[in-house]
Amino acid sequence: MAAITVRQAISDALREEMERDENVFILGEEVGVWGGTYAVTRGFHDQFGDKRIKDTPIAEAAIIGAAIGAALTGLRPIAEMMTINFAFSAFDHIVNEAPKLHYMFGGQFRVPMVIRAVGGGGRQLGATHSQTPDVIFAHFPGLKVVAPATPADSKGLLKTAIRSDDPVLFIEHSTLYQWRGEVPDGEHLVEIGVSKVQRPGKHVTLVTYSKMLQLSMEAADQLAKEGIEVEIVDLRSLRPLDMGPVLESFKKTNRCVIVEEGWRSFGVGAEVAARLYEEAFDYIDAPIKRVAQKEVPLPYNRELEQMALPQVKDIIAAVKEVL
Amino acid sequence: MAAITVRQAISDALREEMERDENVFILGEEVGVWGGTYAVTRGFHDQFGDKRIKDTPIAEAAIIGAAIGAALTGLRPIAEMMTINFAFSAFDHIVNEAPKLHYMFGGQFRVPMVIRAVGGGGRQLGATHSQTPDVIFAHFPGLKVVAPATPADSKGLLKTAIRSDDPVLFIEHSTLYQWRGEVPDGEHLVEIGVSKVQRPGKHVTLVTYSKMLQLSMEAADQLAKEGIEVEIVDLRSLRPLDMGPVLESFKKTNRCVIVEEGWRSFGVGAEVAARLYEEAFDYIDAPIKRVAQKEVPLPYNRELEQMALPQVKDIIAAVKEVL
Amino acid sequence: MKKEDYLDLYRQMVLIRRVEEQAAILYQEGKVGGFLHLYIGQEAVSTGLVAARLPQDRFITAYRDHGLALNVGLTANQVLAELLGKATGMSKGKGGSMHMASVEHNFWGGHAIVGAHLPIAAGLALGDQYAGRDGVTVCMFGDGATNIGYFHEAVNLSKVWKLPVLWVCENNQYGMGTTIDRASAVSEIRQKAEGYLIPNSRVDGMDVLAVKDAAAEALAYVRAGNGPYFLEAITYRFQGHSMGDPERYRKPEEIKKWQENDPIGIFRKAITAGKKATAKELDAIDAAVIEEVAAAVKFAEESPNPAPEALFTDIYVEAA
Amino acid sequence: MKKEDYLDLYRQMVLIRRVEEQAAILYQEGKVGGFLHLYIGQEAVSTGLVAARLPQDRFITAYRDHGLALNVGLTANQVLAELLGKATGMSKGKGGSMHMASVEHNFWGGHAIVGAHLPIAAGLALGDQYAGRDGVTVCMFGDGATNIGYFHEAVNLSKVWKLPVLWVCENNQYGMGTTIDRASAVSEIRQKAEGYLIPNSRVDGMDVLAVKDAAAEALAYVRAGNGPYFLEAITYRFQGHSMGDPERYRKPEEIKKWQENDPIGIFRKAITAGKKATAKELDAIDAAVIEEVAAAVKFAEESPNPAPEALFTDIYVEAA
Ligand SMILES: Cc1ncc(C[n+]2csc(CCOP(=O)(O)OP(=O)(O)O)c2C)c(N)n1
Ligand SMILES: Cc1ncc(C[n+]2csc(CCOP(=O)(O)OP(=O)(O)O)c2C)c(N)n1
Ligand SMILES: [Mg+2]
Ligand SMILES: [Mg+2]
Repeated sequence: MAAITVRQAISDALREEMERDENVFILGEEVGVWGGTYAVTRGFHDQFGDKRIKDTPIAEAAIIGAAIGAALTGLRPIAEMMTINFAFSAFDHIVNEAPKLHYMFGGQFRVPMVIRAVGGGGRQLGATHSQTPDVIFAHFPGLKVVAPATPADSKGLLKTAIRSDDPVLFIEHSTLYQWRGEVPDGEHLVEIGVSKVQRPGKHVTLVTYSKMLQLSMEAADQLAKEGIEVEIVDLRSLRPLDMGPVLESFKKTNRCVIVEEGWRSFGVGAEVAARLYEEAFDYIDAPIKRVAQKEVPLPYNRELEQMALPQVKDIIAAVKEVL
Repeated sequence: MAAITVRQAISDALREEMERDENVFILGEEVGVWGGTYAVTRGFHDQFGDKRIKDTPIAEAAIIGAAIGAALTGLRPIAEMMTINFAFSAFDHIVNEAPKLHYMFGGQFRVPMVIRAVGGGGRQLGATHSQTPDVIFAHFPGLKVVAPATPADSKGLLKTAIRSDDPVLFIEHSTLYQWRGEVPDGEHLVEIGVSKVQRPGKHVTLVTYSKMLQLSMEAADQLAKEGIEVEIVDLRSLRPLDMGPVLESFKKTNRCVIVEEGWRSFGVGAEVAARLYEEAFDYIDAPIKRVAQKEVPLPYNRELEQMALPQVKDIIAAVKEVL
Repeated sequence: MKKEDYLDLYRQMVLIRRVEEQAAILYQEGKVGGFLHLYIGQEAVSTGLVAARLPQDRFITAYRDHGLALNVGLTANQVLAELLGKATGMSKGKGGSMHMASVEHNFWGGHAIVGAHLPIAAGLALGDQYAGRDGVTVCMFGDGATNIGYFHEAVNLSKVWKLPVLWVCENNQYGMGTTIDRASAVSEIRQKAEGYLIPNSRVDGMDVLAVKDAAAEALAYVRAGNGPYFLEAITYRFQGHSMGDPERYRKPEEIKKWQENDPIGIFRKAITAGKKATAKELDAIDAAVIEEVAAAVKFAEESPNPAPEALFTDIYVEAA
Repeated sequence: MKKEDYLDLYRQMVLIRRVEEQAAILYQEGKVGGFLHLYIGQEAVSTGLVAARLPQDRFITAYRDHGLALNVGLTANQVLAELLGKATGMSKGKGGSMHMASVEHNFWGGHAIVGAHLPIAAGLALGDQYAGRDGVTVCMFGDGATNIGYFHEAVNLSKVWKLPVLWVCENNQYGMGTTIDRASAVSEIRQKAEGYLIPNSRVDGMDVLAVKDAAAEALAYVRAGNGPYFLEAITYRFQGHSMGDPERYRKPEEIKKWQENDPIGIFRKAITAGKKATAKELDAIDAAVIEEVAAAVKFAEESPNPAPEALFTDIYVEAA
């Protein structure tokens, strides 16, 4: 086991799968000569050449559309959306084409493709470039939506996504690339649609995913010093959404906080809370709390932006409220 | 008070506002010579001419983008998306431009525009054309999202939306146009962001909106025969979401069913349920039930499609379960 | 072209016509749901294109897809069964009129979002280029579709990557009720190809042999590795945009004028005038097609609906 | 052009250069966040365009917007304060580098989604057309932006509706690290206008007077009610795409070659050679600008952050 960054883990997954399967290729803006705007595909163009590392025009719908078409012919494209905000410019292809073709044509078509999209706020990029709109993609059946946090999960889930015969939206977080953690040596695959306890505890169940796992871990560390043991369940996938480990934990702790980076209204937390109430009604000791982004377009100014984003202190406060 | 159809109510609202204010104009596909694909703007082209009833190319992003630009100059465009599914082809402009400009430029810009979009399933249009994705639009602060059901609300809310200085997404339902109901004579305005009790009752609170109000009313009629009195709260707006009347009703009935046409996961019902639990935890007598669409791309075959959509019998069953 | 080929093309066009006439009746009887866009009047375009293809050439089109479906080899049974939403339809009743396809026949749909299939077509062509196969992807779309962004992104990409695509615009003069000049900067659609410096031409879309020849030439150009080609076929739909179209936007005289230019009539005349076959032989085909279609209607009507479980199959390849 | 006009244009270009040099320093000091796209090298384009405008002409551009902001009359104070996210910035610190605008100066932003502002520009022009005003909307965008669907939809619409828009492509040869020929079907971008039969021309974007003249001619054409015009300005950015660009995609020699073509140097030479002003007078401007910018940096640094309440203001015009 080596401790590597999320960036390295994603890069390794891509390279390993490309080396393993000739049908895997990457297309997107600046994935080639530039080496990826987040340096994830640095060196790939030299190694794999123009055929398999395809720089594209700035044309998001064409990127996703071309990936869909190539997937129909049996290739396994990995289409990169430089940021998830630009996925709005390919929205029809992402939610209305890729996830529907298999069903709509009675199972004839297969769309084995991955869309990598980088989301998240906190970099002062302003309202159009800072969103965490993961939930809206998770609303569409036919799409799989994965949003891991740790290097191990990033690697294992991306490799599985590439091998999946279904379209998978793989959401990365722009401020998680430097996060370091252990990744098992050798072939490492993680199943899509399986939540995971990332930190055991007994007083409160904290449900989260992506970047907010990092903040939640920090909050849990601080709370531990006060004797509060938080059990953290990382959803890792939003569709399919695996409530198993969440319910199991909740039935033990009877208290829950859900932490997400995106806006609160109609967010991920709403669904998780609703399901908990539906499926574990008799186990609730206190109203479930949601920690989420303030409902404003994210401002440029750093202080305002940080005010809008969930902070460690907000998580700590929420945990204490449910206790 | 005259009983008119939803179609007539919407048409009246448009005509009255266009007659009242020269700056109001309509643009969209087939709104002019054709008279609107749902015949809502029949006769408008003759009355108002090319300048104010603008047929557009099939170019959804240009329709919304041009409306935004025109709104910035002080006009009050009403942009029509022939169906809400096509709004995916203008998604960036709808969620990432219109709702952000006012904030992002420090209040300098104003975007007084309405986007009319027709949603809903049940017409065998297949997976790409049958969606009820209202919830994903409601996720974005800066946008107002309105989805009325009755003729009176359709008229009153559309008129208010046209006069609003903010961008409003006005969602219609393709199978509601023939619904008939009383509309107050004279100027009739309904405030955006105010939920309404559409039917009083005391045993169960039923929260719904748009098309599902119609089915819920029918369910309530049937339940009334068994002595079950359902109180129906119509959200009418999804953003801002007014929980006031919902909470008030719930504190009385202590039981709740939420009915929406769209997919269940990450749907409107999740948010309503989460808020109820947050804000009225002590009033809950039974787990809240959600009635929603089965999580499949809508199939063409009529029987399958109806299986996937919420039915009156599903609503009745859910109400009985919470009792 | 041999005699059989003439007869075959004629038969295909008549088959499309008769199937769609039945479809219209079934729609009026309330048995076909959703939108039904008829191809009547445009039969020469898809028929001519398919006549020029090699088996490795992929086809993809918009929602006005029954003609192409029949040309590539799907049966009247499969088409009509799909229209009735039956389990025996080629999309198992889940797709309907707008979503016909057959992987077996290298026919990739039937797509209902205007223009959205053009980037997908670019991807199909990319698949062949990547694998070193010599197939060409033939992508058909309407004049109205050339105004949406997808058109631009896909066509541009095809040129940059030198993709083996034959872009075919079926210019039937209208996008729903909107004439070209009210929606497009240029009414000669092939002018748009000039913006990408893609070679292009126009062909009479009412003349099946002209289409076939133009397509053969264009396919050869693309197959030779020259990158995309843009073909504009001038045609006309005799029926409304879809069933129920009030057709307030055009005059009956205009329709009548075009109907005198019926692609089937023209071809029939050409065959008999050129002595490729006799009127009697063509009549025999007419009669056979009528029988075939009647049988297909019966087949479709008697076919079972999908089982209720079908609602939940084929959402994912890998069950969650 | 009078002497003051020469001096004014010169001053504007120098001001842009100096403000951006300071911006780069402030970025390196960690005081500017987000993305910072410098306009250095391209100053002649926005300066020449603005020099040709009438007050009723609207401007709109992409995220590389500091130059235009200063040209239309925003102060160095306002620009630098916005970069530091201060309440005194023209967008109150909420917009940042990519979102400068000033309704007062008929400057409609600063837009960060590539190409998304082109349909908005069409709408601005529609607003003037609707009201019967004679203003022209000048919409600037990069070469890379001409590959996205928004470009196509907006340009097509402008022709169909004969909108008063001047489309200006700043062809700086790259979209981030991608050269034109690797992203666009045509490297002469104005060829794309041929697809819409929109009149078009190319101009040397390093020569402010050439830009001004071309813009004046184009604006007159559009103002006369002829519909849109397409102008391509050939230019080059001397810095990376944004701060932190590793610039692996181009060679230092190429940059050097273009730097010899510095728009400010060229104009300075033209002024002195043409005896429009003396070197001394220009030096005085240089010195004054340096002082002005230094003061602006101080102003920006000393300006207050937005109040915390600002987080929740201006989400809606009408409070919910
Ligand atoms: C993105 C999108 N916008 C609007 C529609 C509705 N619509 C369906 S067909 C059509 C007209 C298309 O015209 P054209 O491309 O010329 O094809 P034709 O119907 O003439 O064959 C429209 C507007 C749609 N399906 N998709
Ligand atoms: C829709 C979208 N896709 C991608 C990006 C990321 N991006 C920002 S600028 C840029 C390059 C634009 O190039 P060009 O239009 O030539 O303008 P230049 O930067 O050269 O001025 C890219 C890809 C974006 N902002 N929006
Ligand atoms: Mg057409
Ligand atoms: Mg550029």
